[in-house]
Amino acid sequence: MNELRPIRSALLDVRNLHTHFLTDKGTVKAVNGVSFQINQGERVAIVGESGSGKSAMAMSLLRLLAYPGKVVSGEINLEGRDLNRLSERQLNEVRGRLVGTIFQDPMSSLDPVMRISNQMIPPIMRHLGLSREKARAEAISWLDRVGIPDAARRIESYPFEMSGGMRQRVMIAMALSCRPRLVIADEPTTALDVTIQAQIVELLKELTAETGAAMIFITHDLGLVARFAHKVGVMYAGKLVEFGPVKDIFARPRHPYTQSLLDTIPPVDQLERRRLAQIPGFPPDMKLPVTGCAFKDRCAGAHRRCFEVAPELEPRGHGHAAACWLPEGLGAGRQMERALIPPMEPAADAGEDRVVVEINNLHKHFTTRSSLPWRKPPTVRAVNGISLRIRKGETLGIVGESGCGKSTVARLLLGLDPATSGDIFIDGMAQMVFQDPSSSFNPKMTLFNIIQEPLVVTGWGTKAERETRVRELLGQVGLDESYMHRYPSQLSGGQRQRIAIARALALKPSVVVADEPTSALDVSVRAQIINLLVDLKQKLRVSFVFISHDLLTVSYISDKIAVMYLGEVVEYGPADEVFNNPAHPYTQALISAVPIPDPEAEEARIQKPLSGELPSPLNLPVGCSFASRCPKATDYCRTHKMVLKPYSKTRETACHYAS
Amino acid sequence: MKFSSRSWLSAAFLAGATLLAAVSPARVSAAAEDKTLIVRFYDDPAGFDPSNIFRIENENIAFNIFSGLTTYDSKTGQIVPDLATSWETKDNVTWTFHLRKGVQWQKGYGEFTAADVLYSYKRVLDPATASPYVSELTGIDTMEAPDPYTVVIKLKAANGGFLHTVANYHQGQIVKKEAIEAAGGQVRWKPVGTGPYYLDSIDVNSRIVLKRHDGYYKGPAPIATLDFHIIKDDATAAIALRNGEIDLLMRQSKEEQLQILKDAGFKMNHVDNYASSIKVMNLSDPILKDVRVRRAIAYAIDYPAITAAIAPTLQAPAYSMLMPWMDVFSKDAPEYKYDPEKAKKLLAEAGYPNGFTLKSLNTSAQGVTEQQQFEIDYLSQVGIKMELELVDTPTFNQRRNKGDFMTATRLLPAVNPDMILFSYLHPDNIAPKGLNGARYNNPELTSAIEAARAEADPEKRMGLYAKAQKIAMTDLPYIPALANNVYWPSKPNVTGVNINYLAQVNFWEVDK
Amino acid sequence: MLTYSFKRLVQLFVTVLGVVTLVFFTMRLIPGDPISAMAGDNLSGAALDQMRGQMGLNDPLPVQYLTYLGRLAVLDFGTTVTTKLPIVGLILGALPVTVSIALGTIFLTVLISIPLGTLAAYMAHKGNRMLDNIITGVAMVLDLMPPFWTSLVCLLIFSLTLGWFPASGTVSLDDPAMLLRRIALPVLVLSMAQIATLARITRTSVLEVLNEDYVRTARSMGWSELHVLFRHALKNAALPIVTVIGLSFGNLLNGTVIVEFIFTLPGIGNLLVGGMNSRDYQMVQTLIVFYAMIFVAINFTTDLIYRVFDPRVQF
Amino acid sequence: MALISIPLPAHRSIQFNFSSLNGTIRLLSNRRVQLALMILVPILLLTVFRPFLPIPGPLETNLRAMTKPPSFVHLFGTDRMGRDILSRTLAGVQISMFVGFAVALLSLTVGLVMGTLAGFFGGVIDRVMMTITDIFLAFPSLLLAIGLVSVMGTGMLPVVLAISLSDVPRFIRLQRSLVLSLRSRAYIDAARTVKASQMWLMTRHIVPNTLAPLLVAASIAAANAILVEAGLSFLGLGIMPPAPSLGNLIRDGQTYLEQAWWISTLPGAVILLIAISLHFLSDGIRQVLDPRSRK
Repeated sequence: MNELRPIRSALLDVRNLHTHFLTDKGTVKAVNGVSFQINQGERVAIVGESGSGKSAMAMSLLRLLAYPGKVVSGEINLEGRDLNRLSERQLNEVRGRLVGTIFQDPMSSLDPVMRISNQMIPPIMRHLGLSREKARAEAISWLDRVGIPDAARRIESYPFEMSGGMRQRVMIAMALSCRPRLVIADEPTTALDVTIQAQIVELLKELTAETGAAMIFITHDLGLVARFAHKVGVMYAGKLVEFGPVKDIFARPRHPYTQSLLDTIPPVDQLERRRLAQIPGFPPDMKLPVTGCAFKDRCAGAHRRCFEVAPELEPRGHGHAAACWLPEGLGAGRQMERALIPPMEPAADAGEDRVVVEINNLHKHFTTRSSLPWRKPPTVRAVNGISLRIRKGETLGIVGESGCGKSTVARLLLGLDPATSGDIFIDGMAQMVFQDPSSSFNPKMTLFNIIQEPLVVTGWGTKAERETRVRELLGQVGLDESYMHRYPSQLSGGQRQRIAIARALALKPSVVVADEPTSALDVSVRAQIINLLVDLKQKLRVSFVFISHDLLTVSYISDKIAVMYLGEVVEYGPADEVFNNPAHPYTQALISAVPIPDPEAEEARIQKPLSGELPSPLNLPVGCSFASRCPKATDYCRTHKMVLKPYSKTRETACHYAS
Repeated sequence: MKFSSRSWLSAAFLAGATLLAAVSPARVSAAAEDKTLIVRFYDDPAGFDPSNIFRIENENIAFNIFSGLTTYDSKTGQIVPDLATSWETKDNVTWTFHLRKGVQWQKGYGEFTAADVLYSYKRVLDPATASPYVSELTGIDTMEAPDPYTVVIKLKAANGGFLHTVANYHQGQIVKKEAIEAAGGQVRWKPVGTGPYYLDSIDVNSRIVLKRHDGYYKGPAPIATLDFHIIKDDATAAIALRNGEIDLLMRQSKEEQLQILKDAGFKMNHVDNYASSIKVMNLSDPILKDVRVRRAIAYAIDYPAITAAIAPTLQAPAYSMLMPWMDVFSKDAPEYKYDPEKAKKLLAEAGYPNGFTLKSLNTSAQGVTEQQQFEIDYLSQVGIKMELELVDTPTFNQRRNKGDFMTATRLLPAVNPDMILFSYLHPDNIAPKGLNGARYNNPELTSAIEAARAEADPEKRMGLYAKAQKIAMTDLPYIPALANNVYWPSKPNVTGVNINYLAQVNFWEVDK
Repeated sequence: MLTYSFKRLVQLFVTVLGVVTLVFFTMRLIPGDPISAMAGDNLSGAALDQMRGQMGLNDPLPVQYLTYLGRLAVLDFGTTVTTKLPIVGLILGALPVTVSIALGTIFLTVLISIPLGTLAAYMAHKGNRMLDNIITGVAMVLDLMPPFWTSLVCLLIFSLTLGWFPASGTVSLDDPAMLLRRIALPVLVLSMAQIATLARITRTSVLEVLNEDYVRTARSMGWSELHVLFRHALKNAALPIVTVIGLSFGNLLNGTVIVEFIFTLPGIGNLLVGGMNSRDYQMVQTLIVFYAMIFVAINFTTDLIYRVFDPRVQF
Repeated sequence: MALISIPLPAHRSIQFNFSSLNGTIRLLSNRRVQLALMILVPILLLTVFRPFLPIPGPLETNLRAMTKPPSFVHLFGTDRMGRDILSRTLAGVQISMFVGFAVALLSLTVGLVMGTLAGFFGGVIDRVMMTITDIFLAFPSLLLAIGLVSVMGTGMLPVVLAISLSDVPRFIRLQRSLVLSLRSRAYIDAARTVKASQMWLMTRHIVPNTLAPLLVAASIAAANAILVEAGLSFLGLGIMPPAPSLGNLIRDGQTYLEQAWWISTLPGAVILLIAISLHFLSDGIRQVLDPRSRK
């Protein structure tokens, strides 16, 4: 096989694509010479961390870049036509017609003030030359195919009247409605819950297979890649560093970057927990010229040649290519770094094992104020009777779809909102680590002031003592003391999250509540933070409440897991058991929806994504709240409420049919 | 039988009008043309009820609607007969007026008689009318009408200026009882008089339309319709005149606009020295009570230079409270010509060698005028620091009437010199009750003006008035600053715009 | 919608009451009263006091206040102090003038500034700041010229030199042609002051929308830039634009004192200044009630228009 | 004022460190800020050093040089009283700038305090405060100006108060909305988990983060105030001459527009320059603060 020879039937042939962003501060070479081919009907995933240029590359294909982005050079041959040479007018005949695009955020990608019909029908009329009635029928049939119930009526809805998942379905219907030959999907599921993500991925897979459209799928989620793609391209610093068939890439990655990325993912098998791999350093500044390999500074295997000449994408057999001077990348060496996490030492004395947090029958109802005195205000039951216990040093993971009430539990635990009813006992104090590192700090404060704020407010120690404590904390989270007088805006996301942890630890709390602490971080940085949390847990015997929708991470870091659905805990037990042997149908559905970064395993799994979406918490069903989506539900479930009951010695579940 | 008498009256009125028209053929042709004169009116009208009319522009409308027993000659300012053809008095106490016969009321209210005169004066005197001019008539002891064409008025005390009181101005304007009663609460908007024009329609926001009273006793006016357009801004008014949108510009008070209009060849109808502007010195002020200080101020400011610099057209220097055209004006009073050295000397004598701070109360309506800026400049040269207190007009009026100021300005608009001297210098009128804001009280002067009022002999009267003016200008409770001129520019073809000394125009004389 | 109307009604009531109370006592606190306002140079203190007593201005303040509120409750707005004309009649007479000017100004402003602002935003989005700067700069210069100065310049140019528009003349709805000619210059002057503001807001919000994801979506479906600009960007950018239009419309309805003065237009601002200068308590108070109602009504209308432009806005 | 009403800018969440040198440099390297300073600094310098310039004092009349067009002796010409317009303009700049900044400072301070309280505490305080601002917004500012002048007389203070009073409600609303958007920020929650006092939250976390957009609004308010003062002068409610505010100069000169254009036009041009540069300044601050508009 002559892998790199252009195949005559290639649908898209991109050659040496360069895209620059001309900013005041210099030219950012976002895409720096990318070449690849896609065949008819092929699904190609492009993976990379933020800033790797993967989105800029995808947007360059149709020249959809906003100012100051500009495609500088390269060929984009679509069925033999170079899109880069087309005029704007000619390109408009390609956009939507030959190439459909699906964007990341369904909430913002549809015009909020226009009905779906007005957004969908005119392009169909224009591109396919149909009459309004026919175009409408076509649009409705597409909405139907993407699983919009009652499409004929829903086509007249506004986007805000639909959920995120529904909007993404509309987006897909729109992108496919003119029967494009190629679909570009830019992180189409990132903003969605894991169950919806599974549904969307299945849908895309089915529909592209059905229409024979090829697909470029931009993502940072290696699990999705494994589930979805035929081929994978890995981007780093504006270049493709590895390209090849999905199984080959996952089984035998050749580039050190790909190898490291795969190692940063928490393993699925929980038999022994190893530290996650970390990629040291940061990606290069794309404004500066790079000599040699862009990854050299972060690569354990880098040698002299890497510093002098940049490696080009070279074939590695079986349609696989990698841009590295080393034929096997890090090779066998990559496994050596990862240390086993020692199991937590048993408590020295009985007191060390005590329960530090106890939650009994907790309720939180939100009542929207009605200004009409005679009208009864509607009530949202965000937390609807939860009881949990956390022991010292234990990590409790709370998982569930957005809207299940997990963040409300966190706020109640921290005392930020008063509970409607029920009790929370905390032995000591609760502190928090927030989700979004960019908005969780006061931008006007130095890091020193941010970390010492809890100390100042509670009147802890003298000024000198506080400074010592801050230094100590910085050391604990692995940051240099020189950071003390910087501002949050001068830090990277990972560094900020370290500061957040340092601050949370300042008052030696008994429990730290971390609400999605890693979801805004890139894969490699996420691994660093997870490792740090694991270390701290070991060292300081702090309890953690780890709230996330990322089941893999939660099960990796937690001792126990509570699965929440509509304000209730439906399953509760040790992390390994819950993850590997879920008892509640909802837990089962959740776990089956999690993509596993292993194409072989993914192929073996039977996909039966959970249907439907989270019902509105405004009018909860009488019986089991999950009954509306449960494959096992009976009439009994719909009329009888199930409470959390022991399932095994260590587990509890709330299902009539669990045992 | 009111109905029949009314119809008879109107028939007579029509007949009279036709007769008059027949007498004067020139006027007939003018009437046939139905000429319209568009006149600028410079503020919102406030009504034309003589008992409570105020502000010159409203008074000018009333002047053309109503008549008095006497009126002022447009050119000389002398009192001339109006509804009274003649009068006699021996002692300035009992006045007998012989009324004109056949004078017709507007809008068919019949013939004017002595009863109308008595009604009009009584109406002003009636407390229910709440007329601010009531004090003008309180000097009347009795009034009677021995026949429909004679009125006899007896005063409580002699008053040589009584002919001013009954002139076509404020309380002197004669109204018709039936018309007043018919108007109810809207008298000010439904004036009915015996003058050359009647009020046809009014839009308080934008225009006033007067129509010719064809039954006017002197014959119909040449212009059929007077259309007053409200244009508040002086510059806009000048543009309107230059555009030909208006024929006559009532009162242009911006010097620079007058220059432009003059250069453009418009007719500059004007009256000079219509009123003097004075600085009221509050004599209860510890500094100003010293006459040397007051004289120093008078010597310090070079008003002739100021007027020449800023408004040679609109202003002239003044040396007395009275205007030279008034019959009782005396040249014998002391004048204060610009002399800063003398001013400094007087100040030093008074114990203020380094000057003092003079607070001047002014209205903010025009901001700080150039005149005031010059005054500040001149006074500072002799060491007096003049500070302006600028307040809006109602506040200014209130404080000025209360006498709550150190110095303030006043315009003395009156054709009755006796009235000026009494109001401003007589102790009975000391503020806040009256206009004597200086709180001036000099028995010598008081007795002089009281005697002058009672004196029937013109020569002796003149002597007493001269004495009063001399004392006033010596004591200087009021420093005369400027005399004001009034300009009504018009298109060249507009004739007969004679502005009287009340700054009013008798439109009966106007033609185009 | 019901909830919303109820809220607005309460707001109207509270605002009107507050404003009325405020103005009632303010007017009486400041020196000068209707009588002293009437006094010219030749009325004595005694004469004035007589008039004052006649008008009942010597009653205790609370009594006057309660009397006033009582009359207000039955919508009796009374007559002016000096001219004894029904105030409602005067306001209704001035309203057509003011409304014509306000509508004309808004029309001209929208006509000029929305395309201008959109163009500027589009240019800025494309990275062409030159035209953007020129447009913004010119609009700003127009905006910052004092209206009393521009009014006179406009009069000199358009009325005197070119003779296009009269400087005076009766304004009435019965003569629409004259009305248009009379309000043309005021509208021009007032628009100058509004154009910049509106163009800037349009520019900012359109620019913001152009960076939105759904604009990219529309372009990805093959729509031209122009189509995107007018079909998507403008409609989405409408909310801040509508707010500004609402605000300036409110201000214009409140009367534009200087322009009314210079162009001799008998509008609402004219009444306010007149009322204030003659200390016509009743007139000023009634105007304030009127203002408060306009204020609330404009808010209400703006909200309704929001609903039209953005279906997400719910009441 | 109903005369000229510039709505305060729509704001976004803006983060910026004025305290840091970095921020100052970024501000100074912004082109609009540079342009603004290039206009403002020379004008201000001339104003400050006017007494040392070889020109007559602003109040010096000269009857031999009345209404002279611009010449080498009188760069801006003279007025009806023979006063040097350049000198008067520079003195006017001083007064007008003072009015502008006094208004900006006053509105900003009051708006900051009241808006913070309303936004932070919400509930009854908020509703009362919003009702009061509503009342003031519905209250014509001209009336306020007339009232204040009646009570206090004309002068600097009533003018500043009158303009500020009509600006304050807008500032309160702006600050309130800023506070509302900050109130649910994670760092506020973080401080609340350690039981930080309300005072601490407001002074450490909320107010510093609202200053930047408020400053943007304040610089526009300053420019606006200079123009409104001019309008008030026209109605006889402004600063009193002979102290020459720019508004006074224009007003006094506008009646001579046909005979002596320079009397009002040249000071007018200076007002324009100042107001424009203040707008540029605010634009610049906004651009520096808001990364989204910096593209």
